[in-house]
Amino acid sequence: MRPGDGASGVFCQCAECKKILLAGELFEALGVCPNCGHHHRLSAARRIEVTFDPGSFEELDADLRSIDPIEFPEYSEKLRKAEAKTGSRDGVVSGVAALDEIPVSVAVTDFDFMGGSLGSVAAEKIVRTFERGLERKTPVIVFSASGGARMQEGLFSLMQIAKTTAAVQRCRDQAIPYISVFTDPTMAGVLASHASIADVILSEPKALVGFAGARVSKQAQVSKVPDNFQTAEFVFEHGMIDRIVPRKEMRPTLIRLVRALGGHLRG
Amino acid sequence: MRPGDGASGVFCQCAECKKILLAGELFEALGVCPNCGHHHRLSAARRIEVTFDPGSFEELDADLRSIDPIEFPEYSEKLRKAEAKTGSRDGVVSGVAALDEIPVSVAVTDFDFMGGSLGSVAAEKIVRTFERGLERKTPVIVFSASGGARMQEGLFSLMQIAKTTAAVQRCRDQAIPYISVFTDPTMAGVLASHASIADVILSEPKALVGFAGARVSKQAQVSKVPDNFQTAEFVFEHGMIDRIVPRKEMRPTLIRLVRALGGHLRG
Amino acid sequence: MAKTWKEWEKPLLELDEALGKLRELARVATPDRRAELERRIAESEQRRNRYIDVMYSRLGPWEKVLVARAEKRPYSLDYINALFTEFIELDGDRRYGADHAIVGGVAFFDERPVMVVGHQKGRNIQERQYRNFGMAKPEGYRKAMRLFDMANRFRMPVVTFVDTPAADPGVESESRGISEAIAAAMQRMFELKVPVVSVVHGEGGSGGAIGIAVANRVLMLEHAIYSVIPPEGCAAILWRDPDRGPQAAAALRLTAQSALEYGLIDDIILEPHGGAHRDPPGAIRAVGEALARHLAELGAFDGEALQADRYAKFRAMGRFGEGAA
Amino acid sequence: MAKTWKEWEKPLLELDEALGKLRELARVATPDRRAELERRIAESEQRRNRYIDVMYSRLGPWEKVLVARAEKRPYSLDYINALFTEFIELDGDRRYGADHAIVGGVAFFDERPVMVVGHQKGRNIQERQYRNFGMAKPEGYRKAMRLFDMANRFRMPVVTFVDTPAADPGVESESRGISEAIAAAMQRMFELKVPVVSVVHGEGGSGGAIGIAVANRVLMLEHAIYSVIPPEGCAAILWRDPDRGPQAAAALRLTAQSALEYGLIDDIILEPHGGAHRDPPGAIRAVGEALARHLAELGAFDGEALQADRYAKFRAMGRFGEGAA
Ligand SMILES: [Zn+2]
Ligand SMILES: [Zn+2]
Repeated sequence: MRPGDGASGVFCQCAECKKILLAGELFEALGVCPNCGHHHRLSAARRIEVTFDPGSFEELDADLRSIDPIEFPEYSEKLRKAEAKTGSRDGVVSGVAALDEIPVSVAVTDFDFMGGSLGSVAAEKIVRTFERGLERKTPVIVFSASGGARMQEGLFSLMQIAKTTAAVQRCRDQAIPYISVFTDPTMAGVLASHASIADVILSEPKALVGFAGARVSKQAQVSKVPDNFQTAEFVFEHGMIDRIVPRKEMRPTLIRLVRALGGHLRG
Repeated sequence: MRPGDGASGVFCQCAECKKILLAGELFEALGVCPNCGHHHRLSAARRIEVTFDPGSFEELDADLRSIDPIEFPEYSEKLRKAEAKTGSRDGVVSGVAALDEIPVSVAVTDFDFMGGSLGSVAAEKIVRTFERGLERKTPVIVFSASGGARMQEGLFSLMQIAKTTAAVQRCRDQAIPYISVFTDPTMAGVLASHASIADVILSEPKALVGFAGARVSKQAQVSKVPDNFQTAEFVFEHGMIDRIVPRKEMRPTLIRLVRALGGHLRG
Repeated sequence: MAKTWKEWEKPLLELDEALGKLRELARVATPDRRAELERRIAESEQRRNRYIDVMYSRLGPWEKVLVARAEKRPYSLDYINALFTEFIELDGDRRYGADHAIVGGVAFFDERPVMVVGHQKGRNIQERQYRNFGMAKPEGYRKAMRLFDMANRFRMPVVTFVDTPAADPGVESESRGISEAIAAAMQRMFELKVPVVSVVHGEGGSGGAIGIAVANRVLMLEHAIYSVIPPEGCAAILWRDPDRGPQAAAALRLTAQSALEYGLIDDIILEPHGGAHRDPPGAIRAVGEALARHLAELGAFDGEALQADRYAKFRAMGRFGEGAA
Repeated sequence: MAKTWKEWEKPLLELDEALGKLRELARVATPDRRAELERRIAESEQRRNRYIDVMYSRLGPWEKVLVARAEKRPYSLDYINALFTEFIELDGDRRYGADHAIVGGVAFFDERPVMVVGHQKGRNIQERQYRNFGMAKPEGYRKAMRLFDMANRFRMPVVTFVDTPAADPGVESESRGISEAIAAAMQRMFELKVPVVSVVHGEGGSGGAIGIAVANRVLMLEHAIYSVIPPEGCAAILWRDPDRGPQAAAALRLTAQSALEYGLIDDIILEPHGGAHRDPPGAIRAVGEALARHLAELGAFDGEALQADRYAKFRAMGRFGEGAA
């Protein structure tokens, strides 16, 4: 159970500053530590709850489930465990919702499901999210929280980053606004696909954001590694994202953006 | 008289290594010093002669002449002197020519005419060169040799960089291939307009290429200035141009390029 | 000749100071003395206002340079924050870095979504450094291009606020292609099928300015300047003497009035009495009214027509002779 | 298990060495001795060839990894220089730098203009450094995008040669957006309305490979590999033991044969007897024939159909269950 999602006990501890907090208080604060501002990870369900209009979310494609296409060692077991842990069939929850009554098509990754890794199901759900944006002429919002491609699906996984990119290209071609939100972590194959080529990219503060595992990057480099390497702050300084948005400002920011960018869809 | 253009005497001196050379030999070598490889500047006429199919060049718009639109101090006198010096009415010679029998639309700047600066006439000729490419469906080739915008025409000159850029945009939109060649020097307003946004950019070796006067750039900077700052080699290293092409390879390179990029125009 | 705006406004400053002293005296004076002081205050105010009238109705090109650079004038973000609602700054060129000398983002103007882009200067040392004195690097122009693209895709009008001494001329900017960035930004603006209005409200400095000013309507504030080269740079080249900026300013005809006369801009926005720096809200109001009018006029055209209009306008710029001399 | 291609081919090398000695002996032997030696040479040659047959008909996934990385295999420029005429390399991302791990330019294939792009590795220390081991930085992908754009505008088919261990993972690449560059390059390839053929001829290393491999036809050489992660990296994550690369290679099913079986590539190009490194001209010929065939087939479609085909192909990739479990 994550501190931000409503812990089982009365108390919980901040993952960053280690302060003991009232679980209910942290829950009310959307998982943001009142002491140090640390943004604890949220489940997809809680993310949807705190972001979109109350009751507006309708889940779709919930019946998609991962199979084991290349019979990869222990993959089936891992899938069963992740299902048991999260109650979901894969790491992406997708559907339609509303932001201040503006309809949007959304996909949210749950890091708890095998590190939010991108396999066939996650990519299919994300692609269908873009397709729903195209069909319904609504903005698309994707929250990422992923370690990257799901290596247990082998080359299928690599192809998923092309597949989601293809869907983004169609949206761009048809003037469907697409907002990508990085949450902790947004890495590797996910960063090198749909997440990085949105019209507007927002990130939660301090989220881990990068292409290669930090160990790999540092090994590959003789030069000094900056202190904030592979954080939201680092990629902002380097022009890769539009804004760092604290969690409690995320909903109003998204509302403004879909109002502004989606004006042409509403005539 | 420039060394490369056929000097008046039997001997001339390399501007770079100071070696005394036979004028005829240097002329035959296209103005490239046989000793040190220095590329001496060429007049527009000689450039055209050594680049395009013999006898293929037909000059157009030769009757355009600069006026003094804002009555700038000494501008009229400078124009008269430049006309006397070059026998041209302004610094750009333009028209149609052929490369291995492929028709092309061309403009060549003559640095001798007020430093090849871009005023109303030069820009109009360059724009008409692009328009001829559009009308005749032929590739466009522009050789630059310019210190930048012609300040004596005030704000008119600044608008010329937008005007030539507009013409490039139309060519791009209509799939007319455009090759830009930097020769010594290609600077400031000219670099910040049509010269830098070609499909393919070539440069003669060691040409001076830059935005700001080197003095300005160095003053503005605390960090170290690289030895090859504002040269063709510098901008190549920084991804701004496709190739550095020695003068004697320029014609064959251009032939290959117009054959490859213009295939769709010839059906 | 004055070299800075402060130096040039010094007589006014002295009048204001004298006026302040009189007012202070009047506040503490006896009733009979106060009548006399109030008469003198009224006189002084009249004199000050006449002085302003005279100074600002006869601003020469060099004085316009000083005024256009005045740090009390509204800057781009002042216009943006006052005239638009729900501005959300967007950042990043997606290539190299964040640039703070050009700001941009989405906002609403009269309830309609627009894309706003502008140079931004700073008012104190820290701000000036942060904004790099309003001199954008390649990243700034590439960010602007990204926002222009987005506006085009989502059919949002584009409004740009121009106020820069020049594009950044440093080694870093050269190495990342400042020239290409400016040219590419202009080219992108020629692609737009939405209304584009640019407001040159301070310094329209050369390539750095035109890089975000390829608009269907280019408006200039009454005392703004627009020039192919800074007058000091021009003087340095012409006379090897940067101190002859005033002469160069005159020679370059860098005023809004000349630009309009030459057909190189489309409209002049009158400034409040004594200049935009003396009444920022008044200047902002005037700009807002002009924007509303021009955006409304452009709203009557479709995308193709807007693009063609922009092309035709810049295509026609330039003066030359043709045929036998 | 062998850890390098040289180690793995050691038995063959020994056979070749023995053969060399026999041939040397035969050259200087007396006529009667020579007949005997020549019989032994013929035997040895047969044995060597049978050995090659056996080794190369039963290459396991890990052996394929070793062979795909063999530095004697033809590299992209070997294919480009042999199969195309009048290649002119074009360079530069127009943003930051020149990248030598990806090469590209215009050329002619069967007298038709094409745009060619490929990763390039080096064979000696200097070359390897110059080519950054075939690991491209953001500049490489942005150059590729520029060339893709140009090909699209001028209706030139695109051919890419894929051979990279991975995209460059260094701090510099991160700071200039290697992820964005790869994603944007893929996106650009989905925009193309011209035929696109990609040949994975060595290592198809993850994002670094797919960044230039969004093609209508993806072809793989018989012993090339294509993988979402290097097997050593996979082993490090799975078993915290990078030395278990062989097991990971098997688990990942990174061979051309598996990729074709899964429908993730379109064709396999058979390599000469004993692999491409044993007969580069033969490998190049085979690639040339495959390219000619696939380009001819794609030539029958118009631009819209080609774009739609590419989309449909990648859209359909992925295996999952739907409905009740
Ligand atoms: Zn805390
Ligand atoms: Zn010499």
